[in-house]
Amino acid sequence: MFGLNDNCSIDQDQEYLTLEDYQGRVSRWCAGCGDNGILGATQRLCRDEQLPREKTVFVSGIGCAARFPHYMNTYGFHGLHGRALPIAQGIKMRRPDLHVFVNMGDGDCCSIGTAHWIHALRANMDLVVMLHDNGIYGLTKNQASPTTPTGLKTNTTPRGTMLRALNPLTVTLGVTNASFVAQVGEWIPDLLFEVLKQAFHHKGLSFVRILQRCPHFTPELYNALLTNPDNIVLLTHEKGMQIGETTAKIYKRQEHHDPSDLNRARELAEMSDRVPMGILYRNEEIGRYNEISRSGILPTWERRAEVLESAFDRFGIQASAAE
Amino acid sequence: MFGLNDNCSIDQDQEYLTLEDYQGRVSRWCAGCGDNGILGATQRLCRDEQLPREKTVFVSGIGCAARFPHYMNTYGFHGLHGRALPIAQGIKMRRPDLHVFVNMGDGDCCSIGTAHWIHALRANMDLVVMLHDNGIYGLTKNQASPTTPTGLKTNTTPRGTMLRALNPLTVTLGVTNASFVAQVGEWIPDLLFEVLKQAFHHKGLSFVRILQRCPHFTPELYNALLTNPDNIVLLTHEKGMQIGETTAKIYKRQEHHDPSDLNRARELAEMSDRVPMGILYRNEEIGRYNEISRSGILPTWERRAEVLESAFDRFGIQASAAE
Amino acid sequence: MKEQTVRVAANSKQIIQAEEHIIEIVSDSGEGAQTAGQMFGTISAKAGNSVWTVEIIPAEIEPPPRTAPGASGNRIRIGSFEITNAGDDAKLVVAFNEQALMGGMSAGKFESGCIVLLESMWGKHPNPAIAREYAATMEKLKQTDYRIYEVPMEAECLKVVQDARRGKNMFVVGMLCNIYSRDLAYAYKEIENKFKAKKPAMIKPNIDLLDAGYRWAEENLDFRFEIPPCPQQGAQLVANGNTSLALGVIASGMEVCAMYPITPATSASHYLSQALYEAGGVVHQAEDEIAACGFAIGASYAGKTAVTITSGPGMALKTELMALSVMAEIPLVLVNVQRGGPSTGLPTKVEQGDLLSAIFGSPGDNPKVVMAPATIEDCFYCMITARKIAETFRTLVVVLSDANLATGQAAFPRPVPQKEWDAPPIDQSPVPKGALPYDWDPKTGLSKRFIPGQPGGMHTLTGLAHTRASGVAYDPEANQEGCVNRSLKLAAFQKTLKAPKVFGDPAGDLLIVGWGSTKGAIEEAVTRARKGGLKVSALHLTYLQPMASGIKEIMQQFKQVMTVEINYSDDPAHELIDENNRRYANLAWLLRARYLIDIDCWSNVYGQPIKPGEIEQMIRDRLSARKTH
Amino acid sequence: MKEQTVRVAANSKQIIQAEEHIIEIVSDSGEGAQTAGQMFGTISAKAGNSVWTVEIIPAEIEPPPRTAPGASGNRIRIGSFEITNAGDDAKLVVAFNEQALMGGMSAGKFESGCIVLLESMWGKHPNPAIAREYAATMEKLKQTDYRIYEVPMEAECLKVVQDARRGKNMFVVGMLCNIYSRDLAYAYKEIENKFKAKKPAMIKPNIDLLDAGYRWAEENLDFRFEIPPCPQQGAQLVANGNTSLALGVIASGMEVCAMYPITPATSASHYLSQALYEAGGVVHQAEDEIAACGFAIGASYAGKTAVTITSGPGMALKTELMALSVMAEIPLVLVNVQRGGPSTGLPTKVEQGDLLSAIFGSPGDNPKVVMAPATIEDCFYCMITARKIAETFRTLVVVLSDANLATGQAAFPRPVPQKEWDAPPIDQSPVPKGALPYDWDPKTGLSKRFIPGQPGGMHTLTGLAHTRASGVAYDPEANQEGCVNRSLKLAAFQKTLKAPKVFGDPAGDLLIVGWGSTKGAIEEAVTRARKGGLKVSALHLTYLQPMASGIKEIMQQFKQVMTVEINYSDDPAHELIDENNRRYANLAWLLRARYLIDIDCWSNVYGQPIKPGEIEQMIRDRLSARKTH
Ligand SMILES: Cc1ncc(C[n+]2csc(CCOP(=O)(O)OP(=O)(O)O)c2C)c(N)n1
Ligand SMILES: Cc1ncc(C[n+]2csc(CCOP(=O)(O)OP(=O)(O)O)c2C)c(N)n1
Ligand code: SF4
Ligand code: SF4
Ligand SMILES: [Mg+2]
Ligand SMILES: [Mg+2]
Repeated sequence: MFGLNDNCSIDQDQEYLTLEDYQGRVSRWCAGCGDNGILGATQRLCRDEQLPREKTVFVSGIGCAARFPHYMNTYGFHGLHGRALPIAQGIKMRRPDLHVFVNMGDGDCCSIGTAHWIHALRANMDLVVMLHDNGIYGLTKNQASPTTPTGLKTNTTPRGTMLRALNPLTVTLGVTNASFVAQVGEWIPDLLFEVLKQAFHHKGLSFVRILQRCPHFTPELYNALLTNPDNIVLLTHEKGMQIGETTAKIYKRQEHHDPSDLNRARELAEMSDRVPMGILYRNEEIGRYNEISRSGILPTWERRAEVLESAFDRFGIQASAAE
Repeated sequence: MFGLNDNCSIDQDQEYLTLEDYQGRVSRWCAGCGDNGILGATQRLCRDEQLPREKTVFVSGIGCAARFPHYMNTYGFHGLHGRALPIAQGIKMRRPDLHVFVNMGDGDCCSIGTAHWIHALRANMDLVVMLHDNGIYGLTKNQASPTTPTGLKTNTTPRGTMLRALNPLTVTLGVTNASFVAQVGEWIPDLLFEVLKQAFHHKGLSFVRILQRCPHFTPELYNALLTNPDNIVLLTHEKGMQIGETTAKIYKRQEHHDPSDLNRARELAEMSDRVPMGILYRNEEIGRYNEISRSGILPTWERRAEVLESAFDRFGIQASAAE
Repeated sequence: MKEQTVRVAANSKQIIQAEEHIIEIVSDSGEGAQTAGQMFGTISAKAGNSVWTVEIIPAEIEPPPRTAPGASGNRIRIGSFEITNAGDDAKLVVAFNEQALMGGMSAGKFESGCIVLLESMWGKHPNPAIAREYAATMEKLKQTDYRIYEVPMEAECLKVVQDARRGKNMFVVGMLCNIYSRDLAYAYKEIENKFKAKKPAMIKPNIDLLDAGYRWAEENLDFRFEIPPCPQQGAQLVANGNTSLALGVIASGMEVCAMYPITPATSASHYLSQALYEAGGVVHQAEDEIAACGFAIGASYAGKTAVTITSGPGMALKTELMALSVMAEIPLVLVNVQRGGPSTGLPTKVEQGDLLSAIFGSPGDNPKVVMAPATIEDCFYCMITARKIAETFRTLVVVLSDANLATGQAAFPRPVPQKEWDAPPIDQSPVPKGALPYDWDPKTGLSKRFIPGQPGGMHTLTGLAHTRASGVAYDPEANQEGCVNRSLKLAAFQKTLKAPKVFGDPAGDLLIVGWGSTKGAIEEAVTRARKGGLKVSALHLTYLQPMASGIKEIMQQFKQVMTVEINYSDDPAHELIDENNRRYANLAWLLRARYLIDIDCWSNVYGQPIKPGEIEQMIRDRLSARKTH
Repeated sequence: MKEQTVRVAANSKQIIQAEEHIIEIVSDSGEGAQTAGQMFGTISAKAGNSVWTVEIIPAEIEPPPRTAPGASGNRIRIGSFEITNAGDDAKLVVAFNEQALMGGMSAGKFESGCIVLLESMWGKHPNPAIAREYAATMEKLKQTDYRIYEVPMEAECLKVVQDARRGKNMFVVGMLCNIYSRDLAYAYKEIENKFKAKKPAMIKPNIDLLDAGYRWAEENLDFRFEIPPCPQQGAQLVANGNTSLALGVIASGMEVCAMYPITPATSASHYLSQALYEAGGVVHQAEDEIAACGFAIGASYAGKTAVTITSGPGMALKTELMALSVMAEIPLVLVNVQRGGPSTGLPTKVEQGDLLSAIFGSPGDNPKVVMAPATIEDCFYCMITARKIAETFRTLVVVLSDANLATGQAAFPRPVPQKEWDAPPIDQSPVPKGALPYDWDPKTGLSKRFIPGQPGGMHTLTGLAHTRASGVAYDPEANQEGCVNRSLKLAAFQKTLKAPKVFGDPAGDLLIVGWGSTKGAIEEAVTRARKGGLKVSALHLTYLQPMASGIKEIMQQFKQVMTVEINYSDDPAHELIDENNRRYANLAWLLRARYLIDIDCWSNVYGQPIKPGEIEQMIRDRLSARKTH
């Protein structure tokens, strides 16, 4: 398609790609950083789906999380702080053959990138978007992010943050055309993998908020969830996630939630005492901008020349005697 | 406060300000433009509240709507496209004595200004924010805005817009700390006035989406509401708006909606068949950033000198023999 | 360029011949003066004149009627020689009301002795305030040497149609056809074309109005002009600069245009929204300029070199992403249709004030190509060149058009589409083992990029300083190496440029250097001054960064060198201004720094195209001043 | 600056005197080399040395251990004369592992004959790979002329404490105290101060470690240095440039700082987050840099002149709002703590690459003041000046600091707070009838602004071209008038500037012009070269736009003029580079354009402070090259 040369696809099909094949540079995250778990789950997904590495692009902004693409052995675009989504959209727009993933930190996505976040949700292009939410600015060393919990002392809030943390789920669910909204903690590998898998198979933009531990700056952020699984509500449904037995044993609080129920999804997202994990909302019926905006016309030179000539005809004059 | 000179307040108190006193330059909007109605209602509010003109600031971005401040005889800040809210916040931050209003178009607020919109809601400073929603880019002549209804042909969408319009109400209601969310059509003057009045008296950021007619580019946008009042649901409540008799007669569909009910507010905002008007949500309990961030310390020179001297002591060295 | 009466017609009408004329039609917004102007321009072009039209656009959508800043309309320059710019003052004005007329008059846009055709109905307007305004204006007009003709346009139209407000403009076209001795058949054809498809019923009444205007002029005016046709030039297009540029985008093979609306750039995207779609591409209106630029960068990275079209404030917002495209060597074409600045400035007005910011705007070292079309025709071809440069040199190309080109409309030779203009298909061939994504050639700084889909080319692009393998650079050498190579590419590109040709003699007393849309006006002024015996020549630069070799040598052949630009520079005559603090015009600054020649500048920011007459006068003053000193 | 052995101690230790020394301490991140460096710097300062310390910061938070790019630490320069910069190569290195050592070594940071104190434990590490790495490094080190001392730091510490990783740094301070003949009492005091308040139990073990280090050095090293104290200078502060700048913000009377985190600017805001709050002000962390700038503009407009602090990529985002502040004449102070560019570039590294973008960054004509502190002390005072200029001239003032100043730490005279530094209270007096918000004085361009709250001053500020009444401008004259007046203000300000003083003789063979943080290094190099008989002087500019009068006259006294800058310029020796395409360093470009003098430049973008020795060498090469030609 689009004049792409598909010659090499046969070659690629023959070899089975292992986990190592998806590993890029050695990660330089802190020991114990939750980003490592997200990386692992993603590599597993790529392996299980046997994604052609040359057809896969990881796009990120700037931050600890945004180093992600360097650690994948695929194409990567480590762009500017806050700008991952417009770039990812630009990549996907004319290249439906590419699998495009987006990795952003909470500052990247929910602070400087807010406008793009909202509008990418609305455009609903086929992207898997991972929000690595560690509730802090990691790379720039400990400033409050929009998701930093109230009262946490950081370098820019030495007396503790004053505002309630922004809830990325309620914001996302408030955006028209949001079509896949999920939440998961990176410390639950099976759940993370399962959510990513469903996100990958969803047609449209899948937004996954991943609660990510930052042992360096916010070591206690998710303690309540880590120490007491009952603070987590697993969302299960025939139309949503099915939970494995072991996971189900640990996370006893579960809700049978139909992911097509937007109102309930919003209520779940709003809960203040417990944290939902799983798929809050899914709707495959919403149009994808990259698809619905296509003309179906092949952009060949012949076509271009035709359009030009007809425009030239329209704008053309030939000085002439009046007929 | 803050070294302000209050000498002249006595003078001001003596004269009663009339509607004309609040009128600035002659408006240059198109005939029939809904912005005129918003201007009128706002001037009425200023008059009724007898706002000191020199203590009142209207801040806007760029667009037809953003010309608003020029037409008020108060202070005004006609800034940059999309940037009204950060500027308004900066003005209010250290000047609690000022009444700060913000006027933005739908492009201004919901497209280029999206990040500021979300974060201003979260900061919840004491501002009255009016979204003049005409579903189009007026000033730049007929391009699609995020709120342009699906299928409308504009200069940048000659085959009609493809995405569902962004719903500013669901977005706003999804933002943590949003404390006052209302909607009204500018063609219902009494309702508009009443909503603005409640917005003005709300402590925190009051977000009012005003459906605004643009006879020049989107003459039919609100036809369904104009021709059939039954497409509108008036929200009434002891804790919300009380509706006048005449209005109540025209707008027969009403819902007794408690504005503290966030879940219901979101459901109302999501309605696809009818349009709610009135106060969807109100919560006076949410902290206001400009207030909760104050130290209570007076920024006098003496205080500054003290802070400096103590820092100098801390960083000071005096080359000396070791004691 | 003198006018002369060549004969007197039967009805004692003077028949005057002239080489050129400038006509201005002004009305309230919505009264159709723009359509009238465009139509009369086209009729004139078809009749064989060279034509340049400029829109007169108010700042608001429907500004208050009968006000000077609310005037809407068109200025049409027609001539028997090749017209390259909007020219000097108007010789004939048609005004739908006296306030619109006053706007142009106080802006000094009408020439002495100008013919004014003014709607007369306001004098008897039922609203006494209006009648008074009209009377007052007539008083003022009496103090001028304009030749005033009060025309009962409304009244005459009402004889033919019921609502005159919407038809008056056709009456005006009829008048103009008579005044300029046009064959009405051209006009009938235009009206037919306009209404044939959608409103055929409108053809008749419009033709009636046209005839009425023609008749009225024939019967009531004591003059008529003849502007002989210009030598034939084969097939021509009539388009404004933005349409031309949009067509160039399609011709260049670019498939993605990402934009956010902003005056005066937007109309290019309007045109593309349909045309690019039909060519299989897409126009993406992003949520803001930052997103538009990011989107374009994404598309370019994925192999579809994209264009992002904006104006000054939009370019300001793209500053950071522009640097990313430079740093990561992602081809990108950025069009800035300049308007008046700084800040929101003068959105609908002409300025060339963004040159230095295009070159130096982004923090850190940002070598990139900056070029400027000088004509409406250039607007077309520069897109093809820009895409090629962007891809060949893996670079950002900034194209600086302006409101003068964007809203000016003129004829140029119809291009013949060439397959070689087209973009090559996306390279999806496997990358040889061991090849690196930034394998800079030490001689040219060039390297071959890898595009997603190319097996074996996997790497992560980054805006951080990076190694040849696109890894994050940790050692000091890597950053220096990257900077050197990105800059070398510009030098390599510079070596491909040829010195521009001097217009006029290669040596003389004064060389005027210009860039962008002022070319036509400068060259016309130089031609006139040379005819007057002055030793002045002109040099016009298309490439502003880098600049071709040989420019210094050209400049050295002249006693004085100066730039003429539409941007701000301090007036050296002001008591506070001296050589230690004078702020120079954009290009003057660049030339001074590079060539160390004392290059002066003459520039202003009135938001108007510079008139050839003003430049000519400035040349005369300067060369005579020099003599007396 | 020769070292010399002044005596031999009882234990046959050489006691060597030197005028200055540079010490580098490197470890894995988290091992405390930074604290050790800071502490030893302070001890040295208190003992009377002049001191300059620089942080060595890895790009990641906890980069992989035992890697060159992961090294974290400190470089401390101590001397008997006034130290103004980080100096040349290190003479003594303490390395916690051999990989961290190798990083500095391959970057050429250590002087020939350098003393290396290297943790020896890795040689016997249970992981054979590590032991091998250590051995390999030892092999390489043998090929150098470094004097290697393997120090069993871990082992020695374990004799005193249980977990050596967190205490080794105190052992190192102890060693250094011995090596540099420091009285341990200073060190005890520092430890006490550090732990007294929060962890008093930690005092004892840390002092034990300190003693152990001291003892070990005394017993095992065959040398000791003495760096005689520097002449007393009264009360001093030790701070880095960002802290100094933050203190300057408070001293200036500014109450609002709006920012978005970005390296290397953020630490200034960190400091202010508490200190400004205590002074009754506020630091606002906005959602992005655009919002931060808008917030600051809002506060300034409302009478509280604000500062917004950022670095290159952040300034890029503020481009559009900067122009608004210029256009609407809202006072604003913007600090750009420059880092390596372009794009995300080298976030933690030194560069002075944003000068041209600060001046020319925004589209349209943007006259504004651009200044650069040259020393850590300047960082303090420039904030006071910047606020005053901003208010007096209703202008944007851009202050260009850089990573070199920001993370460098040195002593400077303790300022004495002056009430005249303070901001005046907000004017809330009634505005006289008929007064206009832009009542430009035709001589100076100055006008008095009206602040909300002032009765009678109601008007709407706009970024559109505007009239004196702040109405939207519709006529061509108004735009020109506004531009003229905004530019005149700059000329008026320029008249208040004094020409900078030449460092060295007022005439000679070579003048080196610099700006910003390179001052210390340039002047040190010039001093050395002059001692060597060369006729070289230096000129340092604080105001980059506008520039003081008199600079041309200064430059004309020298045979050659060149700039030394830490930003990119093309190497004229490259085969592709010639005078037609060479891209000059930032300041060189400005000077050439203004003064038309053939000003050369010597610059690079290694991300490092330029060393005085390098500059000295360059001076020698250049002046000898000149002779032979
Ligand atoms: C325009 C711009 N502003 C600011 C920065 C500095 N910066 C880099 S990463 C970052 C935030 C990191 O936080 P987050 O996005 O949450 O990612 P994390 O490091 O926590 O994974 C900031 C402010 C930048 N690189 N560019
Ligand atoms: C940075 C920037 N981008 C674009 C523009 C052009 N522009 C001016 S107003 C506007 C949108 C107007 O639409 P809206 O905000 O809905 O206001 P309306 O005119 O409909 O009231 C745009 C795109 C600008 N002035 N500045
Ligand atoms: S600072 Fe936090 S987020 Fe960043 S790498 Fe370390 S643990 Fe991970
Ligand atoms: S274009 Fe629309 S919004 Fe703008 S002034 Fe006219 S009617 Fe109002
Ligand atoms: Mg984070
Ligand atoms: Mg709108």
